[in-house]
Amino acid sequence: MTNSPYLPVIVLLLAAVAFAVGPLALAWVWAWKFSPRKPGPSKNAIYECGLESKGDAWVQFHPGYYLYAIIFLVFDVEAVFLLPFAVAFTGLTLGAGIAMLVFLLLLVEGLVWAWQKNVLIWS
Amino acid sequence: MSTATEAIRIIPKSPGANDEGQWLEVSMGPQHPSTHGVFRMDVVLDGERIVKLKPVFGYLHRNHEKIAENESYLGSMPYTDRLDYFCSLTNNWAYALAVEKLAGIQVPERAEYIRIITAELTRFQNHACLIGFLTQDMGASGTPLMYAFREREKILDLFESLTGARMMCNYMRFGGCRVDLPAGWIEQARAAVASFPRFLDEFEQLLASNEILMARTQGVGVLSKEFAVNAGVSGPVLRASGVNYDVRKADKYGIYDRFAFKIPLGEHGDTYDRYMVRLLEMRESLKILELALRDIPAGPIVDPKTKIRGFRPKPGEAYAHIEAPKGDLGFYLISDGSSNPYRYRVRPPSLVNLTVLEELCIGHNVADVVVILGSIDIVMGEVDR
Amino acid sequence: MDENLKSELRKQGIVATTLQELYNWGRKNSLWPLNFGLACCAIEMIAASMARYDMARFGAEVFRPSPRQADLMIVAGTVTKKMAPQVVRLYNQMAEPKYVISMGACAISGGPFKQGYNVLKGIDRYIPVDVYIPGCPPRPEALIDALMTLQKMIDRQPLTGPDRPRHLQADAPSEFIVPEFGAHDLDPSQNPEVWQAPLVNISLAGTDDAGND
Amino acid sequence: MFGEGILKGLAETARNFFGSYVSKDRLTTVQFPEQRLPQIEAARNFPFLVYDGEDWQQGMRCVSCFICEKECPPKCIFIEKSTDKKPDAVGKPQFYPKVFNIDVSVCMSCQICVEVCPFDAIKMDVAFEHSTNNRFAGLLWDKKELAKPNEYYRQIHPIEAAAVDAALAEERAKVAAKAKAAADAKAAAIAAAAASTSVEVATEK
Amino acid sequence: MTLETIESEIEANVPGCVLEIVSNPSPSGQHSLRIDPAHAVAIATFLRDAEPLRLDYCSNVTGVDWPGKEISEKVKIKKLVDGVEQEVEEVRKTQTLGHLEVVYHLYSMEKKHGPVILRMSTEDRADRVHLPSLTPVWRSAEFQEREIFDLYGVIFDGHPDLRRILMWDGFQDHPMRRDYVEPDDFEYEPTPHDEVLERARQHRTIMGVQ
Repeated sequence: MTNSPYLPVIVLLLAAVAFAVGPLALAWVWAWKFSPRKPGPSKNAIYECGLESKGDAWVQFHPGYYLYAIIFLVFDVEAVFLLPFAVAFTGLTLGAGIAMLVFLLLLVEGLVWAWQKNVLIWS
Repeated sequence: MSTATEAIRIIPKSPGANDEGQWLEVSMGPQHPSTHGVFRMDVVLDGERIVKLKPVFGYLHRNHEKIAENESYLGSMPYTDRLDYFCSLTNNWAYALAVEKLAGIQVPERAEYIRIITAELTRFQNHACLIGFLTQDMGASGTPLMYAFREREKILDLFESLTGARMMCNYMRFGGCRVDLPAGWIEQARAAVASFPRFLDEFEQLLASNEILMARTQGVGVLSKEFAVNAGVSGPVLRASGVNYDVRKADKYGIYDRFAFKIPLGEHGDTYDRYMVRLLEMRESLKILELALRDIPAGPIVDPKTKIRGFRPKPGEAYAHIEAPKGDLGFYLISDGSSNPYRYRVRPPSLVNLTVLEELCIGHNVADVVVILGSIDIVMGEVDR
Repeated sequence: MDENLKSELRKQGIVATTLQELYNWGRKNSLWPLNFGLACCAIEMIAASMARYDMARFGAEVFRPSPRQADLMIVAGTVTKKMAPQVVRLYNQMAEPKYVISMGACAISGGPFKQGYNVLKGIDRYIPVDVYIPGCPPRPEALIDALMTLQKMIDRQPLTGPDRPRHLQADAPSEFIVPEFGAHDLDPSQNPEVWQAPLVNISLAGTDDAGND
Repeated sequence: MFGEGILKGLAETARNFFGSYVSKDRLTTVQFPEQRLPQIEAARNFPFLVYDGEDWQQGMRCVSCFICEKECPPKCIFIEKSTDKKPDAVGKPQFYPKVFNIDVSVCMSCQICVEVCPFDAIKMDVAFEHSTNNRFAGLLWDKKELAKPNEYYRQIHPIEAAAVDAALAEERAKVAAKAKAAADAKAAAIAAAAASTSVEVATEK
Repeated sequence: MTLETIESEIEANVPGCVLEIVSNPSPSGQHSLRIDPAHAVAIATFLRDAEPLRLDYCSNVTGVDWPGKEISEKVKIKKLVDGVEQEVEEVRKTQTLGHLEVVYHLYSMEKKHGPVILRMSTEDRADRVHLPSLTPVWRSAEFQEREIFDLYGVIFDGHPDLRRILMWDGFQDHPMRRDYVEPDDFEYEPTPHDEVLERARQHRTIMGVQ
């Protein structure tokens, strides 16, 4: 395994994963060794201000919420696309900038249309 | 099975009626950060909007009236502290007023002044705490409440040096007060009252013109004048709807007619008016306090004829009510000549004010219910008695 | 690892401690109370968390509304019979390790409202209580003093061995029966697992006050 | 401007934040265990029984008249009267309580027992650190735990204690005067009797 | 506005109502007006809307329990005592039929005048405990009437939502009545008094502890 260019990336990746998973594993080992699990019917019941919760929460919601979530999702994914662009921003030519601008404007135009259709405000 | 009220079950509406979703029934139950104690509301929600709201009480029903029937008249006085546990001195005063009306006891001049001073201090700290809790319900977690409790501690120090306890004063007796003002108390009280306007300005600058507060409270929970009067709402909630009724002016109990103070009235009757009326009432209380602290006379503080033990009023009944910080607090006593009252009834302003909660909340979002409930200012010790 | 060796090391800037001390030190300094006020004592609890008495100095000012994230239940106020099932259900729904402070006369024994028909005569009928604070209401400093007592108790809890705390013992129950609403009273009216009252109450047994029987 | 109200609020909190470094009254926290609030004269928490002199059994002022037990609203005082008598605070032989229990887990610290006690035998204490994990033994205080000396009472409620001591001293003086008057009367009677017997002796001789 | 003028005005406007002034011996001088349940709603709407009164604010609604009293009076009756007609004095105990009573305190927010007190009572305490509800007239009576139903057992006809308000729904008896017996959950009583002291002593003997 000569030092291929990706070696530092893999090492960093492993270190990051270890850094994240390590304490969790330690806590899990501790819980397994010292504090026993004691699940129970009342403990696992749904918490509703001290009462037993009646009925179920799987209820059909007003479609307004669904649209709200979709629009958020769109802009969330857009932010993910912006990330690599932002990192390599200095080395790019003007054309790349314009392409990204077109991408942004397309989405903003979508938002303006939705806003104008009053999707975000309901009675 | 401890089911909630069976009145409202999940009512699955036919989906597609007008593309509304199903209704969800949830209970903002006894243990809830925003219900100011153990108060429960069974709420039917259509998404975020309130469709139906049934309040459920009784989680703090401590049988105060049944216990009072087996206690002597004096024995019930410390229990009245625990009715509205923010304003123990106004509860004491209302109970003492009812017994004085029942037995026809006169109260000396100095005791009347002390009663007014303690009542207005109680009103001030109650309104300050309420505004703190109201803004906390709106999301300003802690800051205004810290300011309010800082001033409340000053007033509680005054109560502790006068009556011995911070919250449970047990201070009024039938015919006056239990113990005279200790040396230096009046100066301490004057210093505290002098520092309150600065606090009120700070409070107002912190909150009154805050856009978030205005957006969350203006036009929310509008209470019309006629409905307020018919539903027996009393106190700042009523005056925020524009009804000019304050028991201090209407009933002229105590010596309130000697002090010139105005009654703030609101026009729209929404949550912002209820908030502003309380701020203005605090300023009026300060005016009364300055006048009362300035010309309090010397003299006896209790009518010497009244006996503490073995107090047996003649058979008969009496009803007396005062302007407590939360509303029209009344005591109705029926005596049969023995040392225990035959019937001891407390008219709770918080319980009656809650009559309007459903009408105010329907159509609003869940977050507004929290703010409307906060602006009605209920305390569970008085609601459930 | 005796004391003076530890203090010597500490002077050099080295902290020598055992796993148990570290575990207890972490637990006791981050007791998150459940946002659960019943009556007048709740106002003194709020006053204790405000600027003047400041419970934040003991790590206990984060009042979690949901029992899932709380590990200390301060029962502050009168527990009525209508509220008792809710209190026990909330206690059951709290994650282990969970502690209970019974604040105020009403939570300990029904207090001044003991003669009421709807008042539970003390919450230790249904759930185990760690610290009792008498007073009606106890001063905010008394609540902070009780918090310090609880912290001292937590500090002494061993991790292994027979007298390790409830949450480390597999057989110790972490759930207790939730009373039902009966026709005249709660049934069962108390939980014998938790509530063992001394049948001979001391004042009737006629012991002379100097202690000799 | 839209955010103007919020900015004014932030300015207010900023003033309080920086002010707390400068002015004392903006820094209100009392570090409880180390720093304590000044003791307020009239503060009250739980009752205690006052005794004069050293021996708490003999010096106790309570004469077990049961008034406080009857008047206590939550009924948390339990007294059993003794059979023999002992001199009370003023010197008159009175009963004393064989058992005097206060169930502190019920007491609502309303000080009605202090108000109705005719012998100033029970007063309100200021100590509040009573948190315990044992409810039955820790919170039922018997006579021994309740008894506290008069010096302690004078230390926690100075003004009130001075008034009570003055009244008691005056009462003791009155009883002493009455006792002296009774003693003089008896002495006079004895002298008179002695004088009459000596007269007879004189007449017989 | 003395109670007599109010009574005469009501009699003038509400035909066929039976009114009676109940005097109040205490120095508070708050006499009350007993109205008959049949015309209660009519009287209430009149009091609320009549111009000089305008009692638009029903401040307080109270339930009171008057259990039946045992009246023993001496009665001279002729009885045959060993064959001879004699006048014998006999004490006869009659149990009067108790009743539940509801008291309304009315104020006027417009005219700002003091309490006008109405009283209504049921026939007896057992089954005929129906009274007309005044919630349609004054909405403030809604929760307070529900409380009287919960704690005293008076059934209000015409009440929009008559349920228990303070006790839990499955609770059977009405605890504020004078003859309510609490469930005997005797338990550890460190400072027992009078009847609790008796129960404590019984339990000590049962447990064989002395």
